[in-house]
Amino acid sequence: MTAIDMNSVMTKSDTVSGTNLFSKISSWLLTTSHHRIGRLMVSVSLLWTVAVVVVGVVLGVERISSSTDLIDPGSTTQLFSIFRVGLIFGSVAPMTLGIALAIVPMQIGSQVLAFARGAAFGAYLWFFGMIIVGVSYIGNGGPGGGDPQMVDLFILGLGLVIAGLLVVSASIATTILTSRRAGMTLIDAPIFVWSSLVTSISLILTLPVMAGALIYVAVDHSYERSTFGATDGINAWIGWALTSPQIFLLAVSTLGVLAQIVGTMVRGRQPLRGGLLIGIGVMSTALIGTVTQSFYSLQLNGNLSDVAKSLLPFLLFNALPMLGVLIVLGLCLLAMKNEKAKPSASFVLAFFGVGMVLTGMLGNVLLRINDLKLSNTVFEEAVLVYVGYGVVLSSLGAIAYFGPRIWGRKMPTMPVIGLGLIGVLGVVFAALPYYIAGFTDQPAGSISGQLGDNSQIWNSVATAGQTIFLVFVVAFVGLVIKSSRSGEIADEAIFETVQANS
Amino acid sequence: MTSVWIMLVKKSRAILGFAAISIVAASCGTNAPQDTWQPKGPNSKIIDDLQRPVFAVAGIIGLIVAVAVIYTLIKYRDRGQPIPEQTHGKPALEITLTIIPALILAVVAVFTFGAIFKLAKTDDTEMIINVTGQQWWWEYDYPTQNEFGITQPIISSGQLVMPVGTKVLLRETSRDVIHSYWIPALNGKRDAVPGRVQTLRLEADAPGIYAGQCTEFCGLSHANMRMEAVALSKADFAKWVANQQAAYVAPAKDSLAQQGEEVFLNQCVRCHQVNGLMRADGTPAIAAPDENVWSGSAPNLTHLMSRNTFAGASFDLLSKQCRDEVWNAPSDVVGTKYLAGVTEECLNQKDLRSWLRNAPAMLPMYANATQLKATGGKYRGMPYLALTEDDISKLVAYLLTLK
Amino acid sequence: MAIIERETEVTATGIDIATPTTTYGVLKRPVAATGWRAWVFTVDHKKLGLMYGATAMFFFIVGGVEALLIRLQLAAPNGKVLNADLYNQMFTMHATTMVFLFVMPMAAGFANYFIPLQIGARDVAFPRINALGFWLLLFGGIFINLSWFLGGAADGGWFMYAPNSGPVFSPTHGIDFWAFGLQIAGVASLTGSINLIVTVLNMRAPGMTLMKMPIFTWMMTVVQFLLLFAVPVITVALFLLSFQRNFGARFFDVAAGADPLLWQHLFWIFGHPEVYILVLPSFGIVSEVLPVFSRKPLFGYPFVVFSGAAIGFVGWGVWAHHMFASGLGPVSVAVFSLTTMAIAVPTGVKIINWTLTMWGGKLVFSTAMKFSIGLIVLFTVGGLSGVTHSVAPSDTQQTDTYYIVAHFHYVLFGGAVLGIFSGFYYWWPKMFGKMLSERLGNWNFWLMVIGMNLTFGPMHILGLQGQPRRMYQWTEARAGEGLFNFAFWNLVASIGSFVLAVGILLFLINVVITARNPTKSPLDPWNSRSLEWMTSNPPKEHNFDVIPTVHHLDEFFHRKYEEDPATHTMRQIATAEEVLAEQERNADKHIHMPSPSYWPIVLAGAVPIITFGMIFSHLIAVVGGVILLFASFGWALEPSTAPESDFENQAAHGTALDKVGH
Amino acid sequence: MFSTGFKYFLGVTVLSIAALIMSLFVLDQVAIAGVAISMLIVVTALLAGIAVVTRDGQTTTSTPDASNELASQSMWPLVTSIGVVLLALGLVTSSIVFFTGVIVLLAALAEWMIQSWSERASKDKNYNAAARKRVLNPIEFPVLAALGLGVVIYSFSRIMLTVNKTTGATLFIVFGALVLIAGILFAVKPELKRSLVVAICVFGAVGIFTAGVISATSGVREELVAAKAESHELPECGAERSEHFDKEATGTLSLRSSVSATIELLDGKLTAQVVGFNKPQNTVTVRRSTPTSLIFRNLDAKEYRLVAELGTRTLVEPEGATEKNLVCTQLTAQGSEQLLLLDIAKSPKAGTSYSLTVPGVEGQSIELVVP
Repeated sequence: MTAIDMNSVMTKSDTVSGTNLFSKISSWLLTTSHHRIGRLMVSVSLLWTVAVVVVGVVLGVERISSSTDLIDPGSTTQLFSIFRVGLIFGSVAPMTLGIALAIVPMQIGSQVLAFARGAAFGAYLWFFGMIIVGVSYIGNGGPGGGDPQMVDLFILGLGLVIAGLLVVSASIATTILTSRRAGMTLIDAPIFVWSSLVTSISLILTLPVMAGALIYVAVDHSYERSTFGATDGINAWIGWALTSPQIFLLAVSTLGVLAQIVGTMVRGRQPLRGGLLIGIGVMSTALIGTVTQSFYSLQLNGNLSDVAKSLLPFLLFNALPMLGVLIVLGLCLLAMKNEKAKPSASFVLAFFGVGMVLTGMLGNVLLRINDLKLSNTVFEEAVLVYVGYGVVLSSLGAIAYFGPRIWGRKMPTMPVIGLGLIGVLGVVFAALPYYIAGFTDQPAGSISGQLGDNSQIWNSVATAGQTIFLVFVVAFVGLVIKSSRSGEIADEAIFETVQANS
Repeated sequence: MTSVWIMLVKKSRAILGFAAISIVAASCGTNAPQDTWQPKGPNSKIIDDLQRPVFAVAGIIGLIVAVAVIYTLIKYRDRGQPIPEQTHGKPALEITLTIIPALILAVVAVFTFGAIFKLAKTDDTEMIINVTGQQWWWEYDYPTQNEFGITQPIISSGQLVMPVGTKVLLRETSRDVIHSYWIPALNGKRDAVPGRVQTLRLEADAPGIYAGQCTEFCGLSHANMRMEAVALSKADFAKWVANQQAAYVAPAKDSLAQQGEEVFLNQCVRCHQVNGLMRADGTPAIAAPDENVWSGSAPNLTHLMSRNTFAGASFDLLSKQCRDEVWNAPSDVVGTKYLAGVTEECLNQKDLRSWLRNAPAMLPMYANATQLKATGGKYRGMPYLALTEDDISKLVAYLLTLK
Repeated sequence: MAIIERETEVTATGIDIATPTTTYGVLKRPVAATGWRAWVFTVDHKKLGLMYGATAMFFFIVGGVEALLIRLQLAAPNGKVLNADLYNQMFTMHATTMVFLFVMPMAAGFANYFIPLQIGARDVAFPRINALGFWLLLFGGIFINLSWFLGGAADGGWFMYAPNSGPVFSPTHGIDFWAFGLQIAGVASLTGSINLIVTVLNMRAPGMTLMKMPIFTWMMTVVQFLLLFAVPVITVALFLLSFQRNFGARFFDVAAGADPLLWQHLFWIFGHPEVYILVLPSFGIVSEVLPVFSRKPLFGYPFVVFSGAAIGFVGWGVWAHHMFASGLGPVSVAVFSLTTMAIAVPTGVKIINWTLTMWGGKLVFSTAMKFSIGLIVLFTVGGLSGVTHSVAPSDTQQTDTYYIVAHFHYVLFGGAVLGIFSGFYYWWPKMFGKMLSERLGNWNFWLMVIGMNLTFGPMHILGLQGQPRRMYQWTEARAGEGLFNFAFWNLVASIGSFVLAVGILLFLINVVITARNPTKSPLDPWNSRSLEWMTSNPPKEHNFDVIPTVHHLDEFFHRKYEEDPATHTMRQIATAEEVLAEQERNADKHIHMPSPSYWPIVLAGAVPIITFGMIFSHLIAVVGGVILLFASFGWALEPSTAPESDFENQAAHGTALDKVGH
Repeated sequence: MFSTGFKYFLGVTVLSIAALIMSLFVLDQVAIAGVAISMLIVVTALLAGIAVVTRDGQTTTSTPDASNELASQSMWPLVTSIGVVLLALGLVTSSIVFFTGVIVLLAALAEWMIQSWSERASKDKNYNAAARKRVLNPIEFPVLAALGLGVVIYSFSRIMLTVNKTTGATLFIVFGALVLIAGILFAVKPELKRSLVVAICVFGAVGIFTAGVISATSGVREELVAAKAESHELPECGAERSEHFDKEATGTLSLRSSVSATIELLDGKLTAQVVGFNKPQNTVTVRRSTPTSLIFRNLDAKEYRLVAELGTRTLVEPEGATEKNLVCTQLTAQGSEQLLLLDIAKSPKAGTSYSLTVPGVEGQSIELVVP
């Protein structure tokens, strides 16, 4: 199949843009072009990524010594919350959806999105929602916040974010389901399209649950009933959406990216395509089920039936997603054995991204073993960092891979690979120490008090990792901007590679 | 120029007779009481001297136009002549013909200006009378003016009484709508506008009764809102003033009139004031606006019988015969006749009684009693009082004592 | 396309363009060419002009009956025909009807019909607004007269002086109906004036400079400008009055510190220009008729034009001469006295020019000509009595007497009405293709002239003898002595009024007889001079087959005649038929005429519902408001020219084009 | 036969059923999980059904129309989202913001709907644009014009309320002159570039708006603040003074023309100039039940007020008590004038009289005669 219709690269609405600044800006703000909306989302989510990593750096610095006092101790909870919410809803989710918006229609040969304006609307809702969320944090309104108005604002803002992401998801899913070019069956659709479909449908299925929880909390907070724990209950009720395994859902698309890149690299029909699909499907199916998670964990001590009873959900929520990832990863590696395969720069990012996600998932396996007593330690945070940063890595890989098709210029190979490796290093440094620290019982969400053995070392390394990742993200963004302006003109060959998928 | 004007004034009668047959015909209907061409005082004379030549000039111009048109019609009627040259005009001729009327009007304007300012003068006033219009009667009050023997304010209605040869200034205003005061024989009109005080000069050359009529449309009974100006010689006027200032004379004990006074105190005094009238408890009876009447005042009935009319000047208080006697009296005796007032024999019993019986039936005062929502149910003018015939007789007897 | 409202251009920018088949959001356009629909939904200026005329004529009869009742009441002392209340309503409504519902609409009718024809246009600038204006006027007129049946008509006089017009002094709804009705009619005047101004300024035939424009169009243009500035003033006044009466405002309440003279100033600032609004159209008609029947151009055309314009200007500076007795103070009185004299000059110029137009001509005494001559003489009488009013001291004697009544009836009847009748006889063949009977016309003329002189002549005398106006009765006590007293003259006037009525009845009979008479009129019965005669009788829907190019004032005449250089007399070079045939040969191929529309009448119909609701129940006003909104949007959504698909059959649509093809 | 989408959803459904069964066995808190998974089963089963019926929305013969329709640029998604955000903010902050949000949201949705509708009206773009205009312009223009005018007027009013009176007048003249100049410029130079005209208008509007915002934030001028604070009822005829009692007759032409008498205070002497009288009077006739205006003109150096003493009136409480019936003007500075509107219903009782006096000036009074 030919995945990318060249004519759709520049849609008509783009060409309308005039020459002066005002009309340029307005043509972006009022756009209904899918890749512009996608690029807007991706760009803003990159900003959020930077912000979130900065928060991560700050938190890391705070943790190095229990006496360092960069921030007001009262706002620690909120800072941790910002890190989580920002990473999931400010960075990871919109980045994957944004890339899907930009790429999916091109891949299925549609010139436009279904509900193109809806998608724009969703993007703006998310954009404003995140701003409100940010403002409410500043005003002491996050989870556990003290300013009732700001708490309301936080809940509403998060509601807007969810609504926005839902609308965008709906647009992507509908596009995939209805606007494929003639003759392209769903089974023929490129693997990235598939992963996007699964991600978006998964979000459509799970986000409303979070929205419902938010409504409960909001009503509860407004009428001061405390049934749901008022402001402190926010974390309890919506927190599941910000922790593993729910966050693995956002990693589904990373598998698509990887498979897509691998497919290109091997320049031929991807082997075992059905296997890929099964892998993605298994992973997502299990993850959709996580909306039902109450507290589950593996209990090893006790009688057999109790162990068995806890083993089932443990396996369902951990083993199945991991199985899916492993299938995809394994098949991709298998494909690499093809002698025609030629590793590309973006592969590095995507591959390590998936690897990081997998590491996170592994961590989650451990986390959920009761006897290890890892919950409520920094181990939990490390899982989030692994998955979240992994998705970011992978998404950047996707940008490196698809980007040239949008702006027509190549990304330089070596810098991408180099940066990618730095990024991987950053993620590992940022997360791995906490895996270790988790075993030393360093408590999660805390910057003072008893931080556990050698906490200074681990925290220092983690901080360094965060910093490296920050540098990586900023540098990568810079690289993208630079190469999109002055990079080597992409030749047709780039686009031919896409053929490999069919 | 002025001499030409004066000549025109002097010969105006003759010119008019020649110029406007209709106006000659107008003078055939003689002695219309409100004739605007029969000035009886210096102010109306100013107007008359101005308007006669103007009318004459207008008539002459009218005639010229008519003759010119008729001459043209006869001379240039279609007798089969060819279609004439398509001339588009002669500017010089047109300019001339434009300037000529402009010049005529300029002359008229000069004299008009003079008259306007003469008639607006107030600095030569000798006597002041306040005039207040109300639907549908006029109230006259005389501020204290010692030189005329008016040592306390006099209040009256129906007839304006004034001394001859005296420059009287009316200070007009109104209590409700706009009225207009007009005694054609003495001066032109001046509107009585509520909220404003406007002045009008009046001066009569000879004693007599001069008729007038409200000329600003003022509602239902506008046609019945008449006025009469009674010019008395200075001596007669002094007598009139003395009578008006005379103290209230209570009716004799146990007379019909005294019963009438009781009826008056029960009913009439709510609106009508009789200066000096005391209630049974010894307090003065002071009229105040009644809850049933929209407009704030009713005629003051002190010395009612010194007037020849009632209900403003809508009806005669004198019987027709007695009235004619006063009106037709030569100017040297008219004062005496007038000062005689209304005696029992001369009283127009019929009208007065039917007025007391049911005033709204005699004078249209409100169109439809059901539509008084706007006034909060209050009506204008004298209401139907449901007096018995007995009460009416008593009241008439009482009113006759108000000399 | 001869109109400014253009349909949206739908241009093809690519292949495979779908053509829309429905009109958005509205019903199908009414496109009937015959039957009542053709009239009710029309936007054709000629049909609207005729409907204006018919409406005005109807109200002329209504106002005439009111006048006859007034004269019956006053024929003898202590008249008992009407009571005071009815009498007050009668004279109020007589004036209102004659001014607002007869003369103004009649002038609007003539203007609508003949301005586009005289300037060689196919329609007015805003055809639907034109229709709206007519329906507003009709509904406004009906609305005012509805008050007769709903508790009594307005009874404050047409001048409606405050505070007598307040709810306290006139508790019935008559004045509410009056004020709202006149506001409705005012909207009609305003839209009409804007429409005609735009038409005249923008849509003249090529070559027709302003100074080659027919004099009727000129005078009507001046009138439209007067309307444009005068109507808002009265609207403001009426608005204040409505608020005072219906919403408890206190604009004229003296107890609240208001000055009742405010109303008088507002009213007369409108009211005096209104006088010129009433007579200038007739001046225009006369200035058309006299040259035609004198076979000579209008003498001093620029003078007549500029004097008309001058009247238009100076007319604004004389309003207070209606208020000389109000107590303005001597300086104001003197100034307004002077300006009033000044306005007599341009008016006099017109009389002089008309007379000189006839001078040296070849006079044909048709009925139209007779009426015009009658106007010259009788208007002069009114004009001269007007000059006597400018002498302020004299005016304080005569104002509000019958002398004034006589004066303005000579101006308005001798001026406006005679001019209008002149127009009837002159343009009847143009409008209906048939000629009114000249024999009956002769009788009509003489009866009207004699009747009017009998009616209004004696009023001069009555006024000078001191009979005030607006009195429901007069008494013998003030009548004077001798034969020629009030009683005599009142009786003469009353008899005269019936003579006048018979004269007008003769006109109506003439109309009926003419309508039944199958004889068609010749193409150019009067040997006319201006463009409206350069098309068929009655004109085609699109007026002209080809828009003529104008070279002369009196273009049509110059196409028929040329000057013999030797004798300077004119000789015929073409007949009217030949001129028309020439036109038809060169007919334009594509003519777009504006399409009929439902919305003007619906929109106009909503307005009286709203005002009715203002008086009785605000709920009704809401209903009216909804209809108004609905109609506004219907209007806005409707293209001014209907798409092809809206036409029921192609034949109906084809009429205009088919005719051109002949 | 079975489409991919169907298989996917079917798989999800089956797995969900498995999950449900498992949760029944495994989990302690069955209730919520059970309900949630049941819902998931229902939803995925439904989706599977839809997928099989629509064959995954498969179009085998041609590319679906929807994939070729280029939605044009539109501001309504942005505006709608702003509306939603305002609405949400309004829930937290104030109802004004909330209702603004509701209005913006509704308006934007309406516009959005009409725009979407019009773009599907036909395949002809220009025609669609025209259709949209026909439907919306009649609503948009009036609303936008009203809004625009409202903003300009409101801003201007803020400016006028902020600057002092003299500056206000100057500003008014300047604004008027600018508008006039701009108007003349546009009129005599019709060939002027459109963008220039727009720029001038926008500049003007933005300027006024900005100035308005600045003025609104800096508050109204002091006198108005003071004026707002004080009572505008006719004050008791005591010693207090109202700074901003805006009833000076000095500039009121119509009142001056309808005045009945002018009461003048000069060198401690009170005299009345009565219309019609040539000499100063010491009595003024006020006719019963007739609104009568008097002007008080103070020519003395101190501030005085004119008081009309109109007998006594009975008080409701305490019953039977009376007090002086007074009507008065404001304190009047030297050289200025004030109006007194009297409407007296009743003549004074015999032996008493009504009078005009000036507190602080002894022995001077003018009798009010009410005949």
